[in-house]
Amino acid sequence: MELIVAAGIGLLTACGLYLVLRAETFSVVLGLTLLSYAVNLVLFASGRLVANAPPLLVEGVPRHTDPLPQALVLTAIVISFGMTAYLVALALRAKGESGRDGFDGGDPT
Amino acid sequence: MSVLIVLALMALLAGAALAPVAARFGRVRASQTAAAALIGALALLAPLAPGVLSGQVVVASWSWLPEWGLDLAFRFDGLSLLFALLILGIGLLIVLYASYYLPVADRMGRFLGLLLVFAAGMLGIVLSENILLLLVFWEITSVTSFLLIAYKYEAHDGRIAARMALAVTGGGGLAMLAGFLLLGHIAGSFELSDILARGAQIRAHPLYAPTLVLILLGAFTKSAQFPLHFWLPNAMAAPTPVSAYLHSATMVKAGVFLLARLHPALAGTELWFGLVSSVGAATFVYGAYVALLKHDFKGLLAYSTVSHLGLITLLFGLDTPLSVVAGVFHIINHAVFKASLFMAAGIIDHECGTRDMRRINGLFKYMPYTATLGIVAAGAMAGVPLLNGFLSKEMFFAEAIEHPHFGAHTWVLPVFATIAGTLSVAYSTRFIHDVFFNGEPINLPRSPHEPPRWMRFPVEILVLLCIAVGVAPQLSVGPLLDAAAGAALLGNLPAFKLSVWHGFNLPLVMSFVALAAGIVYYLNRRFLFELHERYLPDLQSPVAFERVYQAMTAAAARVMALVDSGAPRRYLAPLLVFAIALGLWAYWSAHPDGLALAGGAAGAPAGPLVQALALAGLAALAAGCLGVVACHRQRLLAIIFMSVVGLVVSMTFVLLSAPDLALTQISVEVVTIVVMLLALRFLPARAETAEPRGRRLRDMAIAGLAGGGVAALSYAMLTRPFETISNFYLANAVPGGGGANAVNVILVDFRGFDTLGEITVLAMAALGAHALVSGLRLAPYAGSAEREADRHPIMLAMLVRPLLPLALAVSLYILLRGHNLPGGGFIAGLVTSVALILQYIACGIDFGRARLPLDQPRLIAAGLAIAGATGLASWLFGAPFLTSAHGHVHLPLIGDVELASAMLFDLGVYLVVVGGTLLVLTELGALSRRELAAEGATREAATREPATQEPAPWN
Amino acid sequence: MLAVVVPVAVGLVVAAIALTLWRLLRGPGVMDRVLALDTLAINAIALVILFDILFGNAISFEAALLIAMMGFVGTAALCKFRLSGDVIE
Amino acid sequence: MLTEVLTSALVLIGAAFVLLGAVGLARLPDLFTRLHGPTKATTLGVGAMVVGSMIHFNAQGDGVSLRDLTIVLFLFITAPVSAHMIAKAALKERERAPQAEPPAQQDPSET
Amino acid sequence: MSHLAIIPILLPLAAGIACLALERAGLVAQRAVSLAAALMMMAVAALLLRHAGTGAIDVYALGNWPAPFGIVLVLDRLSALMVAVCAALALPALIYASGGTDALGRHFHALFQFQIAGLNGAFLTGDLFNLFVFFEVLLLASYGLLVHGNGRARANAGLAYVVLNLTGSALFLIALGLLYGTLGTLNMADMAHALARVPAADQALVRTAASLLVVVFALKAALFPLSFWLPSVYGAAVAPAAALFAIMTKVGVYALLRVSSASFAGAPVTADLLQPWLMPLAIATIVAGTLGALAARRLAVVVASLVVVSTGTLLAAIAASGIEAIAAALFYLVHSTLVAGGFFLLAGRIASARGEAGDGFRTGQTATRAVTLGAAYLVFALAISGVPPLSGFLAKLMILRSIQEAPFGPLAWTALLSSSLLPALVLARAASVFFWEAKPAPAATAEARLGLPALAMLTMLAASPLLVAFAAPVADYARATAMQLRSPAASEAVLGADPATARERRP
Amino acid sequence: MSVLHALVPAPVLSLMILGLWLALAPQITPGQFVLGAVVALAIPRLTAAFWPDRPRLARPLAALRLAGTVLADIVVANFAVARRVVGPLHRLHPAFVEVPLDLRDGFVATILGSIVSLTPGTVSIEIDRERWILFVHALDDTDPQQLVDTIKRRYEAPLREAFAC
Repeated sequence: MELIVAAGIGLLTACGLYLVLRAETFSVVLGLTLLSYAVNLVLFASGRLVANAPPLLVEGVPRHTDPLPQALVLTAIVISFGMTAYLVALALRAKGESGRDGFDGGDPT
Repeated sequence: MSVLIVLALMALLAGAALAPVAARFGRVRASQTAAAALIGALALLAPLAPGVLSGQVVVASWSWLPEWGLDLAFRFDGLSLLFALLILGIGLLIVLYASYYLPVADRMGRFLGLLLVFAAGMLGIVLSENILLLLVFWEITSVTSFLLIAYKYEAHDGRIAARMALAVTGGGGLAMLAGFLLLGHIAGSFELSDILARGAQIRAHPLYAPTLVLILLGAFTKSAQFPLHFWLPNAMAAPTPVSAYLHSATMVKAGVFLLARLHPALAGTELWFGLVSSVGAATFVYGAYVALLKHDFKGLLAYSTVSHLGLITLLFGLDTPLSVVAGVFHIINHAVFKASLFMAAGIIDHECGTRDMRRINGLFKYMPYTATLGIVAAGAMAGVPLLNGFLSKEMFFAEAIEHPHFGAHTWVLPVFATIAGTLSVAYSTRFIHDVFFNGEPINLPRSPHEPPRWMRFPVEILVLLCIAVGVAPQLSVGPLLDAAAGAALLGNLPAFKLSVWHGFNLPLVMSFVALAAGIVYYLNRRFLFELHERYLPDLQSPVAFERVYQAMTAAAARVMALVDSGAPRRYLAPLLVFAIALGLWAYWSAHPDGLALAGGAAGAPAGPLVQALALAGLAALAAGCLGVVACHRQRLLAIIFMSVVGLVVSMTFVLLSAPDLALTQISVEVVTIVVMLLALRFLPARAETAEPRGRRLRDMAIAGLAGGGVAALSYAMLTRPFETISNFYLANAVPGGGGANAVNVILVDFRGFDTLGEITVLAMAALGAHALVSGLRLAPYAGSAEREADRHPIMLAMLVRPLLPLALAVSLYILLRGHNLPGGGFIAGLVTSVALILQYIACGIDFGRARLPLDQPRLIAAGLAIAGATGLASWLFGAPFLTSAHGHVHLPLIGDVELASAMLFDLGVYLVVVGGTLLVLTELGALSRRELAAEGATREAATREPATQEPAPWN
Repeated sequence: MLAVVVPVAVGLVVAAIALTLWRLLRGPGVMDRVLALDTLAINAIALVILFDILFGNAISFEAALLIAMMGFVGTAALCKFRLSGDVIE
Repeated sequence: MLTEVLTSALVLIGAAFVLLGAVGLARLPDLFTRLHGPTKATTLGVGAMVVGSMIHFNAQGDGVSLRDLTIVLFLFITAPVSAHMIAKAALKERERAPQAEPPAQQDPSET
Repeated sequence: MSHLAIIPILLPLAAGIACLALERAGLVAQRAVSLAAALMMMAVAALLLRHAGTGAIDVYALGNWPAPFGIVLVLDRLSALMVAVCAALALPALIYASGGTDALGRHFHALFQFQIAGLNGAFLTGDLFNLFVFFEVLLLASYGLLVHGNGRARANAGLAYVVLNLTGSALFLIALGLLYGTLGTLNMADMAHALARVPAADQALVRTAASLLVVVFALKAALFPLSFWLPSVYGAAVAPAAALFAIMTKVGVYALLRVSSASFAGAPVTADLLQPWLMPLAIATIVAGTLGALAARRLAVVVASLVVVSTGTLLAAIAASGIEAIAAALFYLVHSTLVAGGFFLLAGRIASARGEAGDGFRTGQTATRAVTLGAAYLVFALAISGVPPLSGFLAKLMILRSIQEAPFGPLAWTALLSSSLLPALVLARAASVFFWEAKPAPAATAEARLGLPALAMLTMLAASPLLVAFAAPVADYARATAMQLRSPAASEAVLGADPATARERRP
Repeated sequence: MSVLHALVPAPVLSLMILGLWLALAPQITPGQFVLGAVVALAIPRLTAAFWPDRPRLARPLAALRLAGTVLADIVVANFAVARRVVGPLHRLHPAFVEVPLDLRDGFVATILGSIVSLTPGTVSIEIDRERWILFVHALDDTDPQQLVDTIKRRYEAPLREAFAC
């Protein structure tokens, strides 16, 4: 189980980073989304992997997993969601300003 | 008493501040103010003079940054007195001179202000007891000299010359800073008294050599020593009063002052002798040689200044007590005759409108009085007897003969001295002969005549001084020289006698040989001129400096272009490589003997079924990930694959006991897809740019390495047991937080502050996106040509209508139950948003906006305010921010109702999420509406939904 | 009995997911993939329900509910995009 | 015991239908025929499983809960819409690429 | 119950919310709220300094939950200092913006206030994940401020900046996950205790995680290989935003300093995490910044490059890691932040006074009010390139003295001194272009009024001289801060004298 | 009636929401009931604007009957489809069928379309609201007219009855 999750995290990270290194904005957005999945899983995994032990203190749930990483991941999801939305808007703006979708050839100064 | 030192400085600064003000009332007032400041400074120092002349050292000290060695400590001794007199006295003359020299249109406020600040800087240098303080003043002179040299800033060369001076002297100053820090470190103090007393200790220290070199670098640049001299001749672009002041009495003398000042601490070693005397000698000869070749008489004077500074440096380098005396003496003499020469030159320049000695000839006829003054001063420069220059040169010759360092080759130094003297005579002769005699002037812009009375006055004073010292040295400068040289030698003054006639001796012979040879040399100059002009291109001009500067910036620009092209991946690749490298280093530096990735923990007790499911999940994940990567150019497909990845991640959360995360992920996923699709509208369906294979491979390598690293680290972490604080949360969620969903209790209570930050982020993301999109016009790509007549498919439009109320009910349920069961404000907010967005998707933005006229920014503000106010409410109970309260309320008929303040907080979260999501999505959606509006309203009207006039209920 | 049935059912659903994934990768059209994605979401609901039965508590119910409620929004948006390019306009 | 049998049966049938839908999706020749599998078989399969799960949990607990039915409710509302939209979009695509005619025999060469 | 520690976060947050709510009410209302909040921040900062100046360490337990479990804010000398610097920077920037810059786009004031809230939060928090959250707050606000006013250069710079920082945030979270997964806590002080107990087998993992965290901070601080983005990004922002950004790199430096002293320094696993490489990279940063300044074609880009230099300088001192060095670094931090901020404002003024030529290094029309601008330019240029008698010299002096004995000391000295000289030449050249080569303006359009922006810029002008005048108290404070960072007092204040926390062992 | 109507403008919807609420609630307590009722009354009101021309369910019983029919059809006919899906593909004869509609309400037509989609063998592709035609895709259609008749008889007629249109 641990190996599988770790492999998945690695896969997500690698694919995400590869896309982030592309030239087109849209690929970068995709890459960052993949990366954020990877990150969320790492953060989540820091509480270890347990099936059938939700952190709900209700009847019928005998074991509880670590709730803290889950709370952290939630925060991280929200933040990365906001970021994605912002990035998309920014990419559109940049496109509107420069008339193309890509970072290359920009005149930064 | 000692406070007078500071007051003198203050007087100058006050004058600097007042002069520009006074200039408003006319330049005479300004000059008077400046003169008053200088006189005031002199007067303030005067009471201290008698004591100092008798060998006393006055020290005044105030604490500033004692721990860092920087104190406001001042020192007034013989050397300071000498220089203070030069600075203030010549300064006074310069002020008078300048008021005639500068054009009447110049109100002189700026000039005098700068000049006085400069004078204050100079005075500070010579009055500093703390060497760091000395450095402060030192750099003030660099900066003000920059501004003074560029005073006539309309002139291109002047601007560059000023920067050149700044570059050289500023750079030297920094070297000196390093040297001073080392010196202070070695001596254990930054006070001159201590440093001068610890000379032996300093010279024995291993850091002595670098210290000396750095300090000398500072001194040499300031004093224009070869090969760092080139700034000085170029600085002649400055108005003549500036040249006269900076390059005779003050700035260039700062370097040699420093040699004199630190002589007791640093001199007395082979290194000192070798460095200082060789640089001085080289400068002496080089300056003299070049001076002769200059056609511009100011240039001639400038190089002669270089030469004389070389002489002074050489004298300090020879490092015998008598040579030091001679050096100090020559400082005085040079200041006096050079200042007068510059001023005379200024008059000539002023009267003739040119400085080219090939055109200015025979001026004696037109301005005999001025010419006489100039001839006398030049004579002093040449070392003609009965003038002051003769005396110090005589002392130099004497030292050259008696110097012990050359052992058997005793002839070396005298011969060198004679040659150098010959050269000085030659250029002095040229100045006198070319300017004042040598036929008639050629084609001058103006016809020269004598200057106004008071413009000559400063020159007269100085020339008188030249003669006075030359005729009666002991009477005129004896005590001052004793005091100054005594300070430079720390009181160990050798026996010497100042007199015009020392008898007929070898130095005198050398003087006459030099005089005669110099004149001969001058007469045969033509040949030299040709040689010089043919073979020695001017490497030291402003043009050259500017070219070097431009080359430097261009090179920097090329380097920066390599690393900073504005493309994110150019920044990202270093980040990733750096992270990988540092991570690997950190890993291996703890584990030098090899990898131990897997820990000993048993892992999750998962059944084979769960394992199999996980494996299936991994397969799906791989399909999704690779699909995204493979299809990232076909963007719609990439989005579809991305959704698969999101789904797998959600399922992972479901399987691994994280229902809240699963809910969040599922809902975020939907909104993310919609956002991406909205953006896709404005992008071509496929990316056109093809990337080179090499880059792709490189990126794959980086990404693969990073991915492998993260996987390895995650695996290492997952297989290790650890101790955590999280038991606390499980134990306290119900009793302390009033909720059974530990994750939600953490979010809204234990770590509610995080959540407050998080919704702030979300709010800002939405606002930022709003700001970005507003006013943006974009041309859509796909489908814009063939807009569907049926833009709002009926089945979708109709079926989402009952869905909205149902979905709202569900979201409300999720909001309320969140504290105890999976859910909460964020998920509920997303569900609400999605339900509303669905309306927009199905029926269009007009439909939605007409029915829900929400001011989303305000909704966001309200959400944030509610969340914040919930936190603040705890202040009323004397508890820290965000302290929660919860309890049961028993209502009739309904029964126990559990209430927690955290629920109110969650409501804030909910509102922010709804407001933010809607804001982003509607703004992005409205982008294509703008295009629609541009396309034409008629078609729009034809395809619109049957209009409904119901009033909007959510006002 | 359930101890046998549920794993079998899980196996069936996993097989279904595999087939769906195959369609997703194979395509050939965009809409085929959208359809596969939609199906995948519904399969996921099935899986969630099976988890609940497997683990003996209905904790993941909300997840299934949300997929049922919101899964189709993505599909609708994708189709809308294919239809006219505008998702929201 | 009865509930367990019932649950098992429903779960099995449900899973079978889910699989069936997927088989249809994978196997049928063109988009419009493929559409049939997921919209109906899968929906029904999930419905059966939901009912099974409901019976299972109601048998365990003491109260009666119908909440699983909400899943079915939403599924039944949304599944036809999905199918409708997909079909509409596919139709539109066929209009755009008229040469890719008979949908039955060959795959529309669209990506 | 003293709520002093949280006010620097809540006050701008409330102001930001109010600005949002007042969006419809117009800019004037927003300006009033925003300026009032900034003024109040100054007062609060003074209170904080006074309070922290006594040596007291306030621990504010949010939600009343004890330290390792809940989030705590730690108000000590360092955080008070940072908050004060931030406030001192924010007020003039805001005044400047109120002169019309804020009207160039939407939500300026809200974003600005949120940015301050984020900065203050980052300075005050004692919790690592909370630090992440506040990093995001300040980053997002900075994204918004960066592209405020729009335009192609800003949008492109914004994209690069956002993408880079998003990747950085991802790295931050990975590091946090790994750290929590091995240490089981997020509180910085508690982490120090957990680090001390890390079993030998886990040390490599923990070190690696910690090093990733360091990378993130290095990115925010713009340390050498991660510094290239800064000049073009900061150079693209409108003046008041750029001015506020002057403190953003300092957040990275602050975080590095804080985490390394609060968490890493105490435990052998992580104690030597920075030493071996920080100094060479800091030197490289100085070189890179200097090169950037040489390469720049606009004043704002030069100033931004000098911000990189200041990072290098600061980190060189931190790498040297003595009390003296840290004290010097803090003094330098105050100086460089305020001066760079002021210089950005000046660049903005010059750009608007020169019409079309902007702040580019090409001959343009004579700037309106050239004398005032020129004088201000002189002061800023002297201060930023470390020329006496302004604060830059004092700061550089301290840094030079404190890193003398450190490894690579001579190299660092060389870099530091060159980084004084070369930028000074660039600035001199720029001055020459701006003030000496100008052509007269086509029409006499001289504004007689100074206006708010100029007023703000002139306010910032006072910073450096004031820092010289009050060098002794500031230096004393910095030294006391450095000593406080070294002492266990902060940890004790957060966790109590006995740090044994009830922990649970998880597989 | 009018008072009731003003209080509960959409009784069916409100009932559905109340049902949903109570179904979701972990236990049905009086508190939950009151809360659910409040929600069920409030939400239709708040969202009324989003549902212009909300059709009235005239005969709820007819609707229930129809629901029963549909459910039964779904279950029974699914097996038939199953056979075809698994069976040999060459015997499949997919076809597009146009079903002319008698009803004249978009919403009701949509319900009909949904029912058609849910019941095996047919998927509704499009509703033409100008000519009031439902386009249906049939998986294996041997007799189009029979299909049209079945749809009209089994589903459209009861729908028209229930919604009185």
